[in-house]
Amino acid sequence: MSSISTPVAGAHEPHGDAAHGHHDPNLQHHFATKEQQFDTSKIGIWLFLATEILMFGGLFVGFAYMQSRFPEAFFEGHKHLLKVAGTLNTVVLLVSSFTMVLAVHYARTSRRKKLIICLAITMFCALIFLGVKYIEYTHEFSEGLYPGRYFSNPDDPTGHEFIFFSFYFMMTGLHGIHILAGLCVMAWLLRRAIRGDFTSNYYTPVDVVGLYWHLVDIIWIYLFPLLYLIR
Amino acid sequence: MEWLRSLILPAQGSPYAAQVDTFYMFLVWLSVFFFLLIAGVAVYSVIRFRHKPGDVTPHWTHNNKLEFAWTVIPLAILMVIFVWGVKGYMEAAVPPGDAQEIRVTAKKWVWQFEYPDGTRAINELHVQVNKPVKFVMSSEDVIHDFFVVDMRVKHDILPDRYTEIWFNPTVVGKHHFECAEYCGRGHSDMGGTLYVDDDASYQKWLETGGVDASIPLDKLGSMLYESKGCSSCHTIDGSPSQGPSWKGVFGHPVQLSDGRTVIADENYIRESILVSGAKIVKGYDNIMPVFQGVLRQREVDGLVAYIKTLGNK
Amino acid sequence: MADVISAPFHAGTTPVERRNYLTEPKGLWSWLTTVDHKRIGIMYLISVMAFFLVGGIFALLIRLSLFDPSHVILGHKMLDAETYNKVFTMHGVIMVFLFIIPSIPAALGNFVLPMMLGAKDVAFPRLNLASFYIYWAGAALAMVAIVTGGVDTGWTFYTPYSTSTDTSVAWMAMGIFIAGFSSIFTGLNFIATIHKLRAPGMGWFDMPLFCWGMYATALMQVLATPVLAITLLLMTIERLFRIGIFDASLGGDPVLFQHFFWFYSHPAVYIMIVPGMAIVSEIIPVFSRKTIFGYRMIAFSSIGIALIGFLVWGHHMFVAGQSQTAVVVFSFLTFLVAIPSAIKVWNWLATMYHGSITLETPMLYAISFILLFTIGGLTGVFLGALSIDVHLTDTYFVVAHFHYVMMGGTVMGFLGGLHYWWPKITGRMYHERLGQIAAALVFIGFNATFFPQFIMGGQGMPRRYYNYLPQFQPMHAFSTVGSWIIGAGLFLTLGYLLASLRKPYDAPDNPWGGKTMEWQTQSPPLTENFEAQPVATHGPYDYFPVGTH
Amino acid sequence: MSDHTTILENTHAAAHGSEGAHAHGPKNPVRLYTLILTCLLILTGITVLVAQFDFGDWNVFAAMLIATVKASLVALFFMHLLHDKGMNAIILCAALLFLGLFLSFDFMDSSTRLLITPANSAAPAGSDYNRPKNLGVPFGGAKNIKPKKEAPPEVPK
Repeated sequence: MSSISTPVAGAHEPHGDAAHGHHDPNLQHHFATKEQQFDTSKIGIWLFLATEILMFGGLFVGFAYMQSRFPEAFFEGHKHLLKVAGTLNTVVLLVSSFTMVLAVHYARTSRRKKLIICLAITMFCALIFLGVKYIEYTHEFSEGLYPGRYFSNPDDPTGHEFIFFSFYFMMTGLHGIHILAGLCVMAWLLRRAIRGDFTSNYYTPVDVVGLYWHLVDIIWIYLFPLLYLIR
Repeated sequence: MEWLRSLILPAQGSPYAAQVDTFYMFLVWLSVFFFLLIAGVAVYSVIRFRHKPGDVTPHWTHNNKLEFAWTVIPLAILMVIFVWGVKGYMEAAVPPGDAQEIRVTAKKWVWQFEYPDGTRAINELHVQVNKPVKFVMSSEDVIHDFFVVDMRVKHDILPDRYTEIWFNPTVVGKHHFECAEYCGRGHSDMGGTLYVDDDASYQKWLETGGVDASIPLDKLGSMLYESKGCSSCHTIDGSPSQGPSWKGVFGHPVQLSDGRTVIADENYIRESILVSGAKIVKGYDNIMPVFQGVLRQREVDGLVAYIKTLGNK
Repeated sequence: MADVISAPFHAGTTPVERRNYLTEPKGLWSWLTTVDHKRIGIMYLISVMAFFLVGGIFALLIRLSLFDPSHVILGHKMLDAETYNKVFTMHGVIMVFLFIIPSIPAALGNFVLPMMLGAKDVAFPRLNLASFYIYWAGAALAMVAIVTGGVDTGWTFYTPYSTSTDTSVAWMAMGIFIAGFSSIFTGLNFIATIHKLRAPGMGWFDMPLFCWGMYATALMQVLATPVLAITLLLMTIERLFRIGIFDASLGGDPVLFQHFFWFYSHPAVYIMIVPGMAIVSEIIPVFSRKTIFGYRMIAFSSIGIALIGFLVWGHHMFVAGQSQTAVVVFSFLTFLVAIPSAIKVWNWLATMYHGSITLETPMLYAISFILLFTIGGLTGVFLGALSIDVHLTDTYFVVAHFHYVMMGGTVMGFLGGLHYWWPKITGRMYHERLGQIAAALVFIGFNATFFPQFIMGGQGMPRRYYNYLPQFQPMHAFSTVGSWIIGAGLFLTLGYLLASLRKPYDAPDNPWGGKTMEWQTQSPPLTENFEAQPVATHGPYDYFPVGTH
Repeated sequence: MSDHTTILENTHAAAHGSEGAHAHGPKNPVRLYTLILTCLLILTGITVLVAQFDFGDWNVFAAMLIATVKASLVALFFMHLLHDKGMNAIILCAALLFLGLFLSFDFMDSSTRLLITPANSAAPAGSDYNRPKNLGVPFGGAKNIKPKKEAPPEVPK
């Protein structure tokens, strides 16, 4: 007789901790299988990336809106930027994305040493990126190109260059914070990688951080032409 | 159904207001119908199908025809409402070519109106009956909103941009207008009176400013204190506000922001009203509007006389 | 259990003292560091109730001050204009961001959603706990803003007022900015949980409708809240640095701020109301003892609201200086979003029809929801119709409309859900008769408070007015008296709910005869929810005797 | 009862394999990733090159097109979307869709606004958007917020 209350899975193989979870420290108690846990983490990080896209998206919308109002000011403003530095940083970030995806690959294939090397290179690239950014900011500050009310450029022919620089600092600043956050998380990954935590059996953190890092790269892929190149 | 309309809606000041009201009342009755339908079914079910021991309820999971009906019928009704609404909105949005233009400038928390002949008025608006009138509006600080209740029109007033509304006043008499976009401390006091005048009194108002010459000067001043917006920044009981209080000012020394001290005599008061920025009292910002060209000679005299009475107390 | 539907209170097993999530592990520290979704839900519940109380006190103050245009009550001057502006701002901010948005998803949803799915926990338990602390970090900053002088912008933070007023706007904006991330993380967690942690045998269309509502809500939380974050950030930076995006005098556009703000805040009103609908979709079939009618339509309408709800934000800006083209397009889309809400109401009614209805407190709140939400929805049609909206926008009509939806809808749903799941959460039954009396008081008081505001709004009483024309005095006074009745009902509720906690466990496992999985475990549940992994063998609303269909 | 339990949408009863078991990646990923990196670097070069020429209105379009190609390469290969579960791609597309709606509705508004000017005030000179540079200033006194570097307000009449 079918009971109205839901029966427990008496006839079934017990799932989760009873079967093997107790013995696997990497399987959390509320998941039945590693694959379920892995897929859940992937959905989680992709949802997080969606929120990142919409948050940066707000800045992009604001940028587009103000650019359409003051195209000359944005054009004049972008001339002050160091194009070489921007291009260099683009290359650096693309390379770091490449080493990151290799790190994921080596984690998945349990090659610890190569994983460590790739993570280290990625972090090194992130540091270069921040260093170049520092040089750029110093250059802009030395010309009085501060955001908002602190902007001073007596030669501004348009009167609205300060809006371009406000967006420049907000967008690259928020992006820079993301690079910094990525750097911190990768330091944590590196520590765990050295400890030997990641194998083909468990490499979720590497994969998840990798996805985050690629999104940060994608955002720069758009920032670079918008800020440095657009005429 | 006029009794219900007059109960829940304000007076109608224009043909457009009557159109809006017809639409409004249609929606009221439509809502009453649907509310009674829904509440009726709910109450009927609660009474008729109250739980009894041994009840067996039917296993109805869905009915596509029913779902279709109660999706499509409301949608059709809503589309009618949408089109009706757009029609009215378009009418209100496009002023007729012959509309007289009045410039509206809003500022915390006063209204200023400027007529084509250069006449200016504060918090008091005179229009000619049966002559469409268009308002081109802008703000000097934050967002305000010009809301003329009896005309059923309203539009936000933005800084550094013009917006417009229009109406065709057909009912002679007094109407109310107010600010409908939150703008700070004085928001709820930012209202005024719209006078719809017949042709003769409109012309007379343009010439005289509508001031009755028989009113004594100090009485006139106390009326202007309220009607011209002085009261939103100046108190008459000595308490500080946006501007200095008027109590006990007249005949006494006033310290200015540039360090000088002057005696508040007739000339000082007069200058402070007409060219407000000339001498700023210490501790206050230069935020007062210039009233040169806004107030008539007798009105300035009235205000000076009124301040004089407050100073002597 | 018998096939014949049994009356409530007699279903289920006799409760005994047994181990449960409330008592083990013990100690405050074990609560503060818990990753158990039930405990986090309870901590959220206590927090949102506290803010409900604070926001409610602000509301009573507003109403008291408006009792008479002189603002003098019994010889005491109530609020002055500046304080009044701060009080209504803080009422709005606290109610919206710290009470309503987390109320159903983060408090009740956290508690029951995993159990309804037959899961042991949400997908990311530690993120869940983090979201709770982020919520409190945001709330703490909001408190700092209140202590350092309050905020007087209204909860909408319209520029340039918010960028020029000298109140604590930056603190408040940062508080909401941070609290927004707690909302994002809750939504993220729920989506992942619903996707991956359903019990074996539970397909998408075997889920309880509450889960569909939570899913739709979570979609909006994840996709809209980041834009609120960037909006408040931009507004704060504009305030501090004058970057020129929203400030007209610098070349910016205040209307753009409103686009940014409402891109979040319109979906946000659905973030608030869809969970209320989700609870009603649970309560109605249980207390009608009848299969839900139109399961798929209700489920799809939740998703439909979530998607179309993103496209209608411009209807908050019909007179704000948008182009006429945008106004007409937004008006059209607004009428489309009315349809899914209507579909839900019809299906609830069809579920009640030919049911076997009892009127316990949760059902009273659910019926209140249907009636009040219907009024809220129908008056929404007024506001969607362009020429009428021009007259009604920024008046008390709007105030009444959104209180009918937010309080008449969401808060009724919240209170209904709170009573519905109270036995499961605490293991105790509350005093049923007092519950019914309180529900009646809240219903009567609510209508007394807000119905007059429709009439005042139609007559041209603008919102956010400290002083008002004498002609509105009787209706304002009536409204104020209504607010006292609501207050009485809610304090009564607080009283008997707290009193029930003093009793030993007396709630049966399934007091209402619900068919969803949270009722198939003990009250209060075990830390791991179920003794063993449950399997879904029937739909969530199968109220038919087995074998008769 | 058992007929329901066969509908296992979830992975509860699926193979309890390792995480790597389900990854259907390319045969030789390192070579593929190197190829993608090369493409990305070449595209970066192209975008810098293209920016040297003026295509008028097509400047933004060209730059954004190249950026989108680059972003797609990163998403499809570096972020594994090509071989991943469809759900993750749906999440990404949803985010982009709503961002696109946000952008397009804002521009629908700003691009269709009518320019309103008072009859007694000159049309705003040299403004490329719907914002008059001077407002006639009927009120005197200090303005709280002065427009930046703009002509002094001109008093009508």
